[in-house]
Amino acid sequence: MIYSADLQGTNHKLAVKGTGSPVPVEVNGHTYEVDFSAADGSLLSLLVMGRSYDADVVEEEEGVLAVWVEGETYRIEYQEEGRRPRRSTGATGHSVSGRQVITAPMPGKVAALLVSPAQEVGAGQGVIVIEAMKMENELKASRPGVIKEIMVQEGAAVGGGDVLIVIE
Amino acid sequence: MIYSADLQGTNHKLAVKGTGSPVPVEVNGHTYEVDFSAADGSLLSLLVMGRSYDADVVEEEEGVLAVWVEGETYRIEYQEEGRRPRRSTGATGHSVSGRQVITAPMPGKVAALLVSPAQEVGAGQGVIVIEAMKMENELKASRPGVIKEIMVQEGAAVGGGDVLIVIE
Amino acid sequence: MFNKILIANRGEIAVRVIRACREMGIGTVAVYSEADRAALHVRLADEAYLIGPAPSPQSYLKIDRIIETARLAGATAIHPGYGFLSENAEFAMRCEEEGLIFIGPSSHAIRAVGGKTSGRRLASQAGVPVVPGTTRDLTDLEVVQAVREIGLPIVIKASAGGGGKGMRIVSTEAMLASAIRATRSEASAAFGNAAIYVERYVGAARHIEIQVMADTRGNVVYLGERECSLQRRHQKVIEESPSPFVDPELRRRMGEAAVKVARAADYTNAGTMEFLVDPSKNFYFLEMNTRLQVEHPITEMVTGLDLVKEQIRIAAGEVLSVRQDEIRLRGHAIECRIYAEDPFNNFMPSPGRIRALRTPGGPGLRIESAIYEGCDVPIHYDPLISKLVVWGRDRGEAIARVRRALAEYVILGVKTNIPFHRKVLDLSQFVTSQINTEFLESWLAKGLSPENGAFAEIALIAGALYLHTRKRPTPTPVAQSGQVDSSWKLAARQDGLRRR
Amino acid sequence: MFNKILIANRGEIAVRVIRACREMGIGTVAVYSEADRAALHVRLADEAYLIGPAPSPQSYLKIDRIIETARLAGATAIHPGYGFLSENAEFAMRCEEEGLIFIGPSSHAIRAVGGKTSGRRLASQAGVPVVPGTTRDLTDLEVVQAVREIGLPIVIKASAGGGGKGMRIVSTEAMLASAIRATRSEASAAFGNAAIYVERYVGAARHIEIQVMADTRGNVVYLGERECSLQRRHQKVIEESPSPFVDPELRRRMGEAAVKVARAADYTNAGTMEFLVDPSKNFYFLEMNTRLQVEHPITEMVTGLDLVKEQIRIAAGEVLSVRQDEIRLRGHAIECRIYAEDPFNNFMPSPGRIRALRTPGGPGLRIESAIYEGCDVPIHYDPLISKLVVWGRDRGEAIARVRRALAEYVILGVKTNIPFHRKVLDLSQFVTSQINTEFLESWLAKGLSPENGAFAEIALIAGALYLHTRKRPTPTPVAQSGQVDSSWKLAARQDGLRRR
Repeated sequence: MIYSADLQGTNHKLAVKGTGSPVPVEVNGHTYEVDFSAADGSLLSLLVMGRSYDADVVEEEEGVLAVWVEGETYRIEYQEEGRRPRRSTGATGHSVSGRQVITAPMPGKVAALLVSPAQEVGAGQGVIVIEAMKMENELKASRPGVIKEIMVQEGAAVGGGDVLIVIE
Repeated sequence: MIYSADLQGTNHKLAVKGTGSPVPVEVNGHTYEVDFSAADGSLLSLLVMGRSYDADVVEEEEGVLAVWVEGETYRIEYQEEGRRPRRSTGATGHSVSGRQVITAPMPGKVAALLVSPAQEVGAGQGVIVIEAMKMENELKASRPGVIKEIMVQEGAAVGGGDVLIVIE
Repeated sequence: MFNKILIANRGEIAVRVIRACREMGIGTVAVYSEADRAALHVRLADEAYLIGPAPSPQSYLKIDRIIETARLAGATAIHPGYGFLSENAEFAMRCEEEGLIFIGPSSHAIRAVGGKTSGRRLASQAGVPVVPGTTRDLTDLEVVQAVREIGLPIVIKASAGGGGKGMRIVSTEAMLASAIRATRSEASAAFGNAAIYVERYVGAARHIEIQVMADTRGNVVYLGERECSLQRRHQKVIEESPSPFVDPELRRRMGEAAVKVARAADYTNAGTMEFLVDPSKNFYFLEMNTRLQVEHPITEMVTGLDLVKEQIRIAAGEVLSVRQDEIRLRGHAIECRIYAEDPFNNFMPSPGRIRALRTPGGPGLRIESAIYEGCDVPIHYDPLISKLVVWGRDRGEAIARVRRALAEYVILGVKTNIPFHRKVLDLSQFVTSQINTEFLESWLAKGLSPENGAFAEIALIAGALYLHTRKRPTPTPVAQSGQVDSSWKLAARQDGLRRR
Repeated sequence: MFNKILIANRGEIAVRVIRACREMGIGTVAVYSEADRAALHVRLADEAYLIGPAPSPQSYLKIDRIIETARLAGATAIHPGYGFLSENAEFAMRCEEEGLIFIGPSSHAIRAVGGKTSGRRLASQAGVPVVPGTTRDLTDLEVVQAVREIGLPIVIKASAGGGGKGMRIVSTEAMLASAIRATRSEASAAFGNAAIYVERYVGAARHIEIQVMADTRGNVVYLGERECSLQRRHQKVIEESPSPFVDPELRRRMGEAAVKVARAADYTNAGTMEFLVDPSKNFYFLEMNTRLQVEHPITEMVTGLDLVKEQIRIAAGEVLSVRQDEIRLRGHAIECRIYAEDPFNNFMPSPGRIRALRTPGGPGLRIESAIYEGCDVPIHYDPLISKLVVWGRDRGEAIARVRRALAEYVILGVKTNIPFHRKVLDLSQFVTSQINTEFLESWLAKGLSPENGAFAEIALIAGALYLHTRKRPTPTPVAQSGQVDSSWKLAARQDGLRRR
């Protein structure tokens, strides 16, 4: 089975060459012999060249895994060879074009709008403040652009993933 | 849904009268209004007349549940109305007849045979010793009878559930 | 002693109180909002009653509903935990009127010392140094005057403030007018009260607090200090006891000052005096928290006392179980507050369902948590989901231990600040305790990047194998039934494990 | 200090040692049998190597294989844990020859004091009272003679015995001959060695042991005692420290006796002297265990020391980190050994898969365990799956706490002796500590019946709802997304939770 994996913006090619354990796994052209054991649920134990790695994996959304290894958690988006790509995730999602879509990272309430339509914004500039769990959280533009659309008003309740602002 | 439940040899009739929560549940003719919440997996929380009960349930074999409630664990065999009964469980299983079938409660090794064919045995008399997890464990006849068959020899390895001795 | 206590709270502190009651043989009554039907405090309590919708003003802050529930359930005392109604004088008074025991100070004491300005007044009257500034609400003109007297930089604070909200640091005359306007408007919006006062801004200071405990017979003790300088947005992140900065002499002086303030307020039950301590070990009373603190476990671990049980005994009229001269601090304790938030995305809250949970084990650990695998972290409440508290023979062991424990702690489904804690614990400034209340913010200003990827390649492999084995039968080793050791007895001899 | 240690063990003790190494910054090498590929000690170690099939004689007892693995992995020291090779003088010697550090006493010391008869000899030479009896192996005739001298009742013990095997109590002349035969045959079968010796049978005595720790510079300390009288089949079930029976004077006398024996044997590292103590507080040396005990955590909790770290430092040539006069006992600790066995079916072992696991939390708990949800408890090894250890300010709090914790502990999939512990902890004889080594057996003789059914009806309902909801969508509360509190700010003020 061949996978394409996206980790923090970098793409990696993986190939699991067989079934059972140990199994050869190719990562970016380098092949490891991986002795692994999977318990019920999310637990994995990996032995690679004598080194032992404790891992825990949950699927946060289809194809997107949270992988805990030895105290560090990685969020990785996997695609099986020959499947069509899924939209990427994160607080501020962007499509391939210059368009930026600011979505609510969690359910909450619009505490403040920091921009107005047609306003120019710079990279890292705060555009909206969402309040949730007793904290105010500023969402920022990831790169320069112009405010195209503002879909919410101050005080409005928003659900996780709701589109808040569109920048072009 | 109506259930017949066997707990420590006593049979109980249960009826869950509806879906969702709270739901009326009838136990041996007495109906309770049960407010319950089931998390993923085995966890249950029950509120009955203001009392809160923390419960954890796993199915050990089909229809046989281990139910943990507030520190106590119960093993209960359930049958849905109109299903044919299952064989009961436990270290020494008996069929409805006077026949007793002594089975190995766990994988191990026959440390000692305490009886010989045609020998009379009394209730509670030890008939065979199984060794597992560094301990010797004596299996007893649950009621008087005569040794009909001995299917194993001393020193033999046995699997969980293997028939060891038949008493009539 | 009470035979039934209602816990007017949720989350880890409600669970903490329930456990103390269980160990004392006292019945427990939980209250819960619609968002908390499956919460751990509901599961663990003997009784549980719904008191309203998720928003706390309609549930956990509903005084009438809670008192009515106590009546209904036959509880004779109420433990407020922290937050919610714990410092609410009206709630304490209502309990007093209704003949219910409020497990905490009297409503009178809360009013006398709980308010920011009233506390400052009381402290300075008791001869305890306070941060230079005003001890009552001011008009805009009075603010300007006060600033002239105190000198810049100053902080304008909302009298009703809290949670790090409603404060503005002013370093130049020019900023003053707008800062006053801004603070007032924020204060009235946030706390429905535009009253403000002024304090000198003490910059490079430490935030160190003293735990006091007072019974109804006039006995008051202090239980050492807690170092709470590591804060983000004025919110504590990591606390430790004792403070590496405090020597026995300073501890005694601060402790005695705290006791003075408590006596001046006729204070009873558990309380905490917050102080600012400057580099030359001058300390200034900041405010008193008239209830149990989130970080109380570190004091329990070094003193060996159970503060919640002590609170309950005091409320039942018993005498303090220790005298000042019997209190010994042993070893060192550290608490990491674990929040459901994303440290790599501006600490964005991360509510949701706990999908995988593995808690660390072994020596010197204490976990105060209300989450379990499959539970939900609701959006409506504080994102504190667990407190990892460790004890070590000395500070070095405690630090090594908390690092070890954090590396074992698995929480998946929501994002947590565990990686943030791990980074902070590795900072030389933490290890040498060269810190003050501004340290964390200034360090964070440099920005925080995700795991550098020591295990990135392994994570990629693990994820692939996870997907891979979902489709195929997984090799899960099982105890080989039947295949039995042919030399049990030999092993039995060499193991003989049970004979120890 | 070592940079890599191999742990020649499995289960909770291997995990315990790995955690200590992690806190000391020492690399860890696990070894495992085919039955343990997914075991926790393999997961937690930095490296792990397969050393053979499930049966311990072919894996955890394979000296050559383990030493070869240490070489291969570049480990310079080996921690044997308890059981398996921990008291094997040959293994210690092999390590010495191969230039590996055996974390424990020298092979010489093991030989000098580890054997049952040699230990008795050494103790009496050192002037420490031993149970009257012989100090060497006997012929049948010598046994008869010895019995005449000592007087009945006596115990015939296998010199190589252990694990409660190979001993017979003889109360009448008539029983003697057959008892000798029986013990010899059982001994040769179980231990490949028919040698026996004789001790007077001390009936209503307590089993109390002293922890000693000795460095390589001639410093030896004792760390208080452990009360281990609660035994089943001569196997400890519940231990506590301090012993309610031991006063400071007796503690000092036993402690000094233990130190004497240790010095006489040139003993180094951790060791335990087992004593029988009769009702009039006379104590008799029984044997010395030349390694870490299963129940070492209770000593750690009352002394504040980490015995495993101390062992490692001593093995690295460091000086003991405490002097005798610095050792203070604080509070009270109790350990419950949790076994995978069925207390209601003659304590039948119960191997299998852990299907559900919820460990208790809160103050004063320590859980030493190697199980996790989904893991297997193999048939090949000791059924100890967890140690629940609690600390309390006094014995009363410790008892209340361990009861509370046992009521929270959920282990499903295998049967455990948790219900047994709960019954024992409720016995008045335990609460008042009116116990001896025979108490548990005699109490058990009355028979043990399952839960009386305080919650039977609830269990029936819970089970039915479990089956019921498997077929239908279950009402699982979720944080109401979107529906957001209209008065956040008010709540924010009254909560202000993070400001603590």
